[in-house]
Amino acid sequence: MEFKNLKLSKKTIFVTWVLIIAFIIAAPSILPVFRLNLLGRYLSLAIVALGVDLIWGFTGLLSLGQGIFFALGGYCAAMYLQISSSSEFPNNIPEFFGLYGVDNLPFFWEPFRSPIFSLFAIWVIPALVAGILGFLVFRNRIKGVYFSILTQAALLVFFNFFNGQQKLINGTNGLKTDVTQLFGQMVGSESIQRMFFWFTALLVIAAWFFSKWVVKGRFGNILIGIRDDEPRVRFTGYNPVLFKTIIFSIAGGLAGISGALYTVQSGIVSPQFMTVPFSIEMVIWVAVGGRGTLLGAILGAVFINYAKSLVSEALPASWMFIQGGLFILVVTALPEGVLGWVQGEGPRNLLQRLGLKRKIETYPSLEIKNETEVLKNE
Amino acid sequence: MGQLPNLNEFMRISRRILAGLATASLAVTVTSCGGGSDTSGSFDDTVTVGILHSLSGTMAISESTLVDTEKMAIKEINAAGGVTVGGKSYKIDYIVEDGASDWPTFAEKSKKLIDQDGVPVVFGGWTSASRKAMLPVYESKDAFLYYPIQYEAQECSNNIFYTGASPNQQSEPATDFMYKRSPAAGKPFFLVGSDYVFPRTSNTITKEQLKSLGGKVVGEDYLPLGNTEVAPIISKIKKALAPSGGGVIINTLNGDQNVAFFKQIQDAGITPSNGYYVMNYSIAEEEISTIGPEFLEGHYGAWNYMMSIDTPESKKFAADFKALYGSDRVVADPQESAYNMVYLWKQAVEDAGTFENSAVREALVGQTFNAPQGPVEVMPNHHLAQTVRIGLIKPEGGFEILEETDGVVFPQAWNQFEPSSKGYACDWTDPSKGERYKL
Amino acid sequence: MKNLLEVKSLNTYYGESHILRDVDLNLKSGEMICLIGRNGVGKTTLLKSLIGLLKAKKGEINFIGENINRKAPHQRARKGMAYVPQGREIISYLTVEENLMLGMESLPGGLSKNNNIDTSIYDLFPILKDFLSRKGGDLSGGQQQQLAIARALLGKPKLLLLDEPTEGIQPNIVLDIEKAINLIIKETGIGVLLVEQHLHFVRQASRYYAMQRGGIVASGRTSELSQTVIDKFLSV
Amino acid sequence: MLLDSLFNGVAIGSVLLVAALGLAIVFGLMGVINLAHGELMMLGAYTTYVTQLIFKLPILKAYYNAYVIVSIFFAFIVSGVVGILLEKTVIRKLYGNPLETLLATWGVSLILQQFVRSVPLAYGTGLVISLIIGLFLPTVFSSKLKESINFKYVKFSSWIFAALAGVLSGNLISSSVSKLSRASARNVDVTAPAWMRGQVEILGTAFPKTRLMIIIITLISVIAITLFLNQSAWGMRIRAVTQNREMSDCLGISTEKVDILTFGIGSGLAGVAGVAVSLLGSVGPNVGGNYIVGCFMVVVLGGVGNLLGTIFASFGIGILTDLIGAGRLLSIWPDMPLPLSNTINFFATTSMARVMIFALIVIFLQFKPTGLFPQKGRMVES
Repeated sequence: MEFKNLKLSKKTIFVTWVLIIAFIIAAPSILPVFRLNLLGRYLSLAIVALGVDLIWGFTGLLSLGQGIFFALGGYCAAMYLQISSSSEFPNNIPEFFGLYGVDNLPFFWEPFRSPIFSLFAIWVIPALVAGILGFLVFRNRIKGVYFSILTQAALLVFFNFFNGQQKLINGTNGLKTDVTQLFGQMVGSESIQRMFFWFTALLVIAAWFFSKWVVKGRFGNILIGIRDDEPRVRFTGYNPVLFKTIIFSIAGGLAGISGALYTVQSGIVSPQFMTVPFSIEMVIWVAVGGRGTLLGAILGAVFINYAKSLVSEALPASWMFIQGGLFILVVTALPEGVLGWVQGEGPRNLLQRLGLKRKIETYPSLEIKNETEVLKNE
Repeated sequence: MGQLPNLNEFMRISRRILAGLATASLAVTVTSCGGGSDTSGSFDDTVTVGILHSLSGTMAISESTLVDTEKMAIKEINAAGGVTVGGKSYKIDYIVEDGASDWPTFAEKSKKLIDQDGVPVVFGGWTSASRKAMLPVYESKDAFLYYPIQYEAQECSNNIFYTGASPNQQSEPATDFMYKRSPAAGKPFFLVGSDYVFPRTSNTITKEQLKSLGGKVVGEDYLPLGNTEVAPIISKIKKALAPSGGGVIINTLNGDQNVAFFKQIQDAGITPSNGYYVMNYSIAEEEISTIGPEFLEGHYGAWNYMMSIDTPESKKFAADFKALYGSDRVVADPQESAYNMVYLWKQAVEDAGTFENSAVREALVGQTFNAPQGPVEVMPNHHLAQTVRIGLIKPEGGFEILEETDGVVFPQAWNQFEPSSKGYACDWTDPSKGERYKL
Repeated sequence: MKNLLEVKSLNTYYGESHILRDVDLNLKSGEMICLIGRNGVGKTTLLKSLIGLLKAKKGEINFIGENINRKAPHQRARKGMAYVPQGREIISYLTVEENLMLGMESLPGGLSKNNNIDTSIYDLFPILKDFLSRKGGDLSGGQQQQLAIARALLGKPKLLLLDEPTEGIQPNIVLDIEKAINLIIKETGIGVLLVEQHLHFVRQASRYYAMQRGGIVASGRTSELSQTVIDKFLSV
Repeated sequence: MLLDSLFNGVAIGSVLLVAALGLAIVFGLMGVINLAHGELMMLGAYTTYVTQLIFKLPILKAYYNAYVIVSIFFAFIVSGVVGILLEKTVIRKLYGNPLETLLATWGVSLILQQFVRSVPLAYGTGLVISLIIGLFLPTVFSSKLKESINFKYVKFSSWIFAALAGVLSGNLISSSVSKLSRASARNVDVTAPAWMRGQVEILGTAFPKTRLMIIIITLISVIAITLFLNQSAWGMRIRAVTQNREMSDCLGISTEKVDILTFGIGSGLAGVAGVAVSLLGSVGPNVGGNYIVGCFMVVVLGGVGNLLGTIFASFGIGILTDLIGAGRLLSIWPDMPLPLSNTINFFATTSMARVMIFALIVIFLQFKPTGLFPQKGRMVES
């Protein structure tokens, strides 16, 4: 399904892969530490973007609350690191608990002493939360903007909760990972960070193949069916609620993994991950890259974030203008996103009607009477 | 006027500071002679420092004034010949980064300033959350952050230099004043704050302190950052304090939430004339003029610096700032701290004779500066010894200084009321003591 | 006499599919013409193109001597074209009275200057008077059809486009409607373009156009309507 | 006590209501979720601030006490005009695509926020003035002129005139009110005139006057909007277009004008909400963001297309906020069993009250997924 119009030969694809892998392996020695770290983080954001593409691009569910699952994954990872590195602190619990007079690890953090559990928790917990939330919403056939607004409200609620619970999760401060230990080394150290970079790159590729596998075949067709005409899917005997819940849960799991990787590379997870703008940005990465293309989600996440850090370094005040303009531009002029445009009719159309203004239909689509169909059949 | 009661615990070091000052001012004179009177003049080299505050988002409102003040200090230093290190004069240049009111961004931008721009020092931060996010970065890279805001302490990093007040330099004397000598003396307390770490920790300390004083806390509530619906809090305050005919409200709300709070408590009759007195830890001259003195009149504030301090340094500081940024601008405690830290860094670098971190760190402790608030000195715990003032907000704006400590108060990185940190202190000059040692 | 409506080689697309092909048609004031053809040949599309709901890709639509190709439906309505679509399209949550008032929006000055319903409309459709305060959606199909025609007439149109006004309506109301339309043409001299399947009604028109696959394939006076044409183009 | 609680709930609810009203109208009638609604409120709040400063000028000083009333009209116009501009440039292209509208309006909200930070308010005012003139001047010309081919030149020259007027008024304001002549990211503050401060006693309980004022503003807005929609010619057009867009068009209703008007009114109401909000707290670039999610909750709970739903939802949420957030349940029922009272205490802060209310809304939606008063029209399906 990728590269519909750009037919690539096997050789080109092979060479591209070799180049990508070579770059990933070599990146730590080419890039300065700071840039490498940034690249690693942007790559981890590509994973959450893949999830957004699955639910929005393929299934038509615009979630403005992916930050919830992203942050949950981050919290799981950070808490494991904090607990496992807390032997030198009083009561053998992470230092921040002491600030609030907590002497015992709250019961729900106990399992996070186990690395295996934590490794699963990173994606299972966000997936579960997404599944439950999704089920409650989807079973009532809440969809469209209603769904978007509800996810945004949910995001705010989680933000409030995490922000307000100092004693359980250190409130606004969030959890830090840079000075914790992993394999006997400091997480913030260069060698561990380099490892995380490679690991992230590997996971992005894995997540990409996984997402391609998900949208391939019947499951993917049903998702697209739900996006384009949900009642029809229902009439053909499939239960859209189930499929929507599953895909939302998958996206939640991907967000969790992404959040965990992002956290260990940026050194902190905090309720700021659950602010409204961040979650909407995730959507715009996908929109700019090209929804429904998967690869577009990855490229969008990496390039927009890269542009953001460049622009905000140079002209801090202008980033809001640029970002705002980008939203409007993509939605009104480039609804397929960059990759969708390149793969679709975009370039041909551009050449065809060079200089011609596109007329936009202002009326909602007219109902198609049986007339037209008969006509085509005749 | 009044003398703070627990002052006996604080050492008086004014004499030492005076001595230090003499040397410092001598040094400044020498430098300015060496640099020549031509201020626009020639420098041998440039040193680039980092400035990291929020220029966008909720905190931009407060933090942008710090950027202004830091730029002003740098400008002044450059005009006076820059920094002289190893016989070479350096012009100070700066890179301003936007923390965007987002704590992880603060960490990211710190990494950028340190790794990519290679700055020897970063001046930055406002919220405790942003500092907590940056701390591991500076510690893991052994870089240096100068942090200018009064904060909750319970922290003492070898890589951070704190020029704002610790609780015993602001909230403790203030609580003591409110409980013992304010018009609401002996009345119950209600604690109000924004929902983040500074108000929460500060209020924990206040509660412990009141316990030991024999006072009563009848309620506390926190408003989520960004939320301005204060009606439920106001009904709680009324319910809790009305039976005793008023009382003390300790307020640690964040910038714009204060506006909502004060507008509405006045409407609800929670005013000094009805026996309710608010002691504020985050309201300085800037905020008084934004909120409007008519809402704040008769309430209190506690700071190290207040614009109404009647000394030549204070007046010059305010006048210079106005000259640079407009006559309607005001200066306040956070700006003064920001101003001081730039000068203290300059002095430390010159004393160390290098920009290298560990040497500067060593040279920093013991530095004195004749700040707008009066003399200050860097203590071994990387905090400043400074003077504490209690002010009454005047109808025309600004503070009337009611009390002033007789000399500077020593900073405590580890609070002595809070049980978990009681009996601990911090000293980075002694390798056997370090971040947290038992007194 | 000049043509009220003149359509020259009109081509309309529906998305990608080419529906109307080179349609030519004309109509004079005081004349009723009828469009016949089986389901799906493009009759409704033609009416929608005339009122402007669909944009013509090629060709010309001239109304009262002016090209109206680029005008929006409401502009055409204000010029004197009234449309009674298939399915009536009554605004169901508005009352009958409000629906009638909306008909006057196409008069000069619109709703704001015209808010008295011309009572002569109740002479044509007495039933409406009893239901004035009911919601439009609560009426029966036949009543809705009467309402839709009444609504169209209140705008004092010069051309009335009627899309299958008798479809699914009980026979006695069909007769009422026929009578009303004939009366209107006689009294006001407007033109009527009718899409119809009922032979009886078709015969009331002066001329017919027969459509097939989006094009006009036959036309002539209804009095000359032969049985072969009827068998070929009318589904009844 | 009970009265006090009820009043508090109604007070909180009326802020929500006035803020959500415009959003609900635009969503209910046009199917557009406007994420920039909060920023339109912000513009209303800034308008209040600018009006206040202008009324402090010597020539207007005598009327200072009336400035809040005047600013309600100004705010309605300013936000309305910006809304109209938004409709003409962005929203119009996206009808029928609610999700895309959501994203585009978010972009608009970012731009508006940065705009008030980086453009001096005096020039911002000038820009708005030129927008008002540019958009409205052509509409007052005779219809004959509008029909003529040269009308585009007339339109163009009226825009030039508008631009000139904008620059001039911007300069004038900038030179006479120094506070407006510099761009600033700082929050500003609106002070209610003396007669609106303090409290009044009703039935032995003291009520803050500003809150009463907001309740009155809300009441007037709701009544005015109901009357407008149900009694006026334009109201009928709007209702007709909402229910059947194509047919309304065929009947001669200019759907374009109806869209502009509907969106303009919804945006204007956001401006009015901005005035209300400015009386309660400070005015800053983020002021809208503080309220927008509350508005969404109201819309979700109330269902679309029915003002009654919006009203009930607002007051419902307001009263719940007060009951939960101020911990009133405990004082109503003091000897509650321990685990329950602990739970209630846990939620008895403003932040946790929000969490609780959201949970309640989600539970509520399990029983009534389309909100309190669902609309049965075609909008629901799209």
